[in-house]
Amino acid sequence: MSYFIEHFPVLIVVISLLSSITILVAGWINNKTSYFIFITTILIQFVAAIFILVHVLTGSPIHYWLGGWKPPWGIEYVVDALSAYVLVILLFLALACGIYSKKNIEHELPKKVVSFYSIFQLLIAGLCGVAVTGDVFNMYVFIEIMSIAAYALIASRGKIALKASFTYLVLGSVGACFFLIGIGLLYSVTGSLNMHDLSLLLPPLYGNRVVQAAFVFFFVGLSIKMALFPLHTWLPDAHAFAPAEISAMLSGIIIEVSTYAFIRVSFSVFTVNFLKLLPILDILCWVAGAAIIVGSLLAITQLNLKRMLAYSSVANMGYIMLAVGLSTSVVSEPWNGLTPALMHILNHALMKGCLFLVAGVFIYKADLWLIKDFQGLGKRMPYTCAAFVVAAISMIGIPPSVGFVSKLYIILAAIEAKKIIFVALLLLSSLLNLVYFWRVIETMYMKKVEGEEYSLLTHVSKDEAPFGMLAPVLILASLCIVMGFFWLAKIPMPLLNQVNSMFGLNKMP
Amino acid sequence: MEERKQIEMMECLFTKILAKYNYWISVILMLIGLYAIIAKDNLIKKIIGLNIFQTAIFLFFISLGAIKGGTAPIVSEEIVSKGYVYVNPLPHVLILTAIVVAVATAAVAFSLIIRINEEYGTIEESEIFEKLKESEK
Amino acid sequence: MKEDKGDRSIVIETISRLMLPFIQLFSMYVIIHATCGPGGGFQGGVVFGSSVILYIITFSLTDGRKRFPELVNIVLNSCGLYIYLGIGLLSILFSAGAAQYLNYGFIPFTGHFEENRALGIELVEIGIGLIVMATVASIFFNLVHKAEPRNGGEETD
Amino acid sequence: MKRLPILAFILIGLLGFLLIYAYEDIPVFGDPDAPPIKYTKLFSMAAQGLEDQLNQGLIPKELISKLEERGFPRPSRVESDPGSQNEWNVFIPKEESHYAKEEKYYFILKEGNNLTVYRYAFVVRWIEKGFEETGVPNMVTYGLADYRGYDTLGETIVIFTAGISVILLLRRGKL
Repeated sequence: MSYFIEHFPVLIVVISLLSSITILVAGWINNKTSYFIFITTILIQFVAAIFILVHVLTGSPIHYWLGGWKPPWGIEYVVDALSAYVLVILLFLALACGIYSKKNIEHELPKKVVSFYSIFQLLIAGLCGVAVTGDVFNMYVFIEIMSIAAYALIASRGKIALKASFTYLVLGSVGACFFLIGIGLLYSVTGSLNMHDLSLLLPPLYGNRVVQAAFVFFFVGLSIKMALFPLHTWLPDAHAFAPAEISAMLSGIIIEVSTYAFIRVSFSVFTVNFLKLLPILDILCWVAGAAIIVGSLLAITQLNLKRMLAYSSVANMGYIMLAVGLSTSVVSEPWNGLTPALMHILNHALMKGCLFLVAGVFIYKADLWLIKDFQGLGKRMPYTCAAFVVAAISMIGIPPSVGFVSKLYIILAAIEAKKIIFVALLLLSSLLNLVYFWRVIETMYMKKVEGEEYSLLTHVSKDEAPFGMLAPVLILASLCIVMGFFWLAKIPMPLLNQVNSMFGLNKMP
Repeated sequence: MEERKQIEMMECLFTKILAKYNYWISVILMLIGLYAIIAKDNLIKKIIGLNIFQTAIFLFFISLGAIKGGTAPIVSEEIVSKGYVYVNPLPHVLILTAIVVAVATAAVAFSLIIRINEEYGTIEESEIFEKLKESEK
Repeated sequence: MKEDKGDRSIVIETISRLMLPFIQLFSMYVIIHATCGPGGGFQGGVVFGSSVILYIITFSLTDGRKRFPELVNIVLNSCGLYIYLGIGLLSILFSAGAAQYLNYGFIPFTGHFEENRALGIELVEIGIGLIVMATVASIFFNLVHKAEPRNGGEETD
Repeated sequence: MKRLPILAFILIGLLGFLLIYAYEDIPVFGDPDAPPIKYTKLFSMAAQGLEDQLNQGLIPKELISKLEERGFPRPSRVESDPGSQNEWNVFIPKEESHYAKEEKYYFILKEGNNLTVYRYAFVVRWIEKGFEETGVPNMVTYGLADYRGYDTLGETIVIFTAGISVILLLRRGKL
């Protein structure tokens, strides 16, 4: 069995592609089949991803030579602890969104079910491809697959989403082009495209202007994709007006996978030594700090729930990038190196996935977009609102939720790196989080329904979401608490320590 | 002394600037493309700008593979016996992929523009913003 | 894209009728000849797609749909992708997991390893060609479909 | 609307500055020895004594330790270049299933009293051996469909995605 697991990374991507074309063909004959093919494929992929994770944790990283060519001459797949971790997260959230999407898509896009699921599957293929690849140009190709699928899925609702998707398309393409220029510059001085090979060839060239410019291009290109603060302008509209499960995927996975790509490029290709030569990580910290504050402040001003959550995503990308920026100067366990950043990638996927799915339930049941219309929802949809409250608590950072743990670790890391100002920033942003989430919770539970008698309010008829939509929401919400205990018990830490030692972040500086 | 400096400067001009003329042309094209993407109001002109930008990158890549006096990379004994060299085939391979990506992006963008035109009745960005503001009020 | 008979120009129609078979033959040549000369699946596919576009421009969208129906489109598309993905999987299957994905040499087309590779490359190029010709035609059909004035009722296709 | 061109000019200035900054160090256009086409320089070391070992076909220990310190694969054999005296090709084991067991990987050149170690660009194998290994004369085709076949799979998926995206966005009928 372990002999065959070597093939799993590539089979995950290939199964996804096969299924997307099969969905199209089977959907042409009978469009009821498409959903079942879709969900079965994700299930298989998820199981395979768990096998890969176990294999990588117990054995060694998987090196897979596509076409049988040794790496500098051909393309290589490298699945190490980091890739396997990202792979499991993304397939888990995709599974949750897939289960959720059955009712929602039948409601929102009844005529386009087949092509929707086909593109959704391609999106997952692209995300998996980015996670497992060990070749820079192959990463570009898969980033493009994922982005094109995302443009189409965002626009599928029509109206404002069209404009949002167009803005995302233009900015995202420019970002991908920058990534391509970066690849070209690196290729021009090393003559190689393989990540491991590049990391070996680059050290004597760190002073070369081409290499420095290549890093800037990679950084700018990927920060457009991951919506880092000054380049986040595409994000709020795209997140707000996409279908709910796509919003959850966008916020929970797509920008996270772009962050993974950035971590991969900066730590695997350029390595820590290059990052220490120039003040890159300091700049990153400040940009991230600005993202946290601006994102939180703009979230407060929003009236639309999904837009508010979208701006909160901008702030959360700031958290992750702040943790990445602090990573080289922190050595004491358990908040050393990339641990807080990777932790927050998982936590943000869980929390934001849950929140966006809940927002989607409100839209599905009653077409409620604005926060001020949420009066009485606490009694009308008790389980959904409870899930919202749990995830919101987690976002604010109240123990023992996941948000608390990752914020705690980032704060401890900032204290160790002697950057006290970021501690203040994080605490301030927690306060701002409290402000904007409290507004929603207050409206849901405490405001009276206008224009109705008080007596009517006491027994508002229960109007809960269908089970297919409720189940993923509740699972994600409960994981927000359960994972908090897992983190506090340090159960996933060996995995993250493996990542840190792989990037050489465990050693004393 | 003065003459030697002048000769050095001329050499520098030739080796560093003129010898890289392909790269400078690609820079100019990239800047034109980026300007069109940001400053043009018409959505289709933005996409044309994007295409110019992408094409400039393709030019840059192909320039990386060029060899003075190289021939097309198709193996034939005649070429080897005459002492020619092949140009680098790798950028060609990469750029074929990148061209397809550019075409795909353009196709999605044009279909989006068609939908936008149906929805708002215009493809000028400023007018779309005005309509969006009106609908919010 | 002319619907009226009166708008048609005999010169254009005749010339494109004459040219279309040659364009399509040329596209086949480019795809098949990819291994020994300039060309390849993508280029040939685009040439074929442009021949479909030429047909639509000279005649009309409905005529084009009759010649190149949606079903053919999907069949070509899926055939192309199945060929490409399937060849990769076959190399794993025939070697019982010893060879990697897309290692064409292990597919026993012939007894010779390098010839297997050459045949694998050829088949992959054909697969790419099929996908690209179907997709280019499909993109054009869909883009034009909306631009045509709808005179009551949706087109059936 | 008047503010947009100013923003555009600022961004163009930044991009132009960055590109000009980078292109100062880029290899000259059309150079046949540039890293993408021929080889990349790794390091240079003193030549004394090593030259004879290389000529006898032995790999000096200093070279192996220096390569392994940098993380490069261990060489297996050295061969002097047939064309010239002061050039050597160093081979590494390849571990591929069917082809020749070794492949030339490093290139050593004697310049004065120093040995300079280069690494061949991976295109060199494509150009020199591709025809034997794949049986196809067109380099771009075998590069596209064989050595980097997986990129091409990605490419077809991209265009396929675009096709379905257009169907999703514009179609009203079935699907």
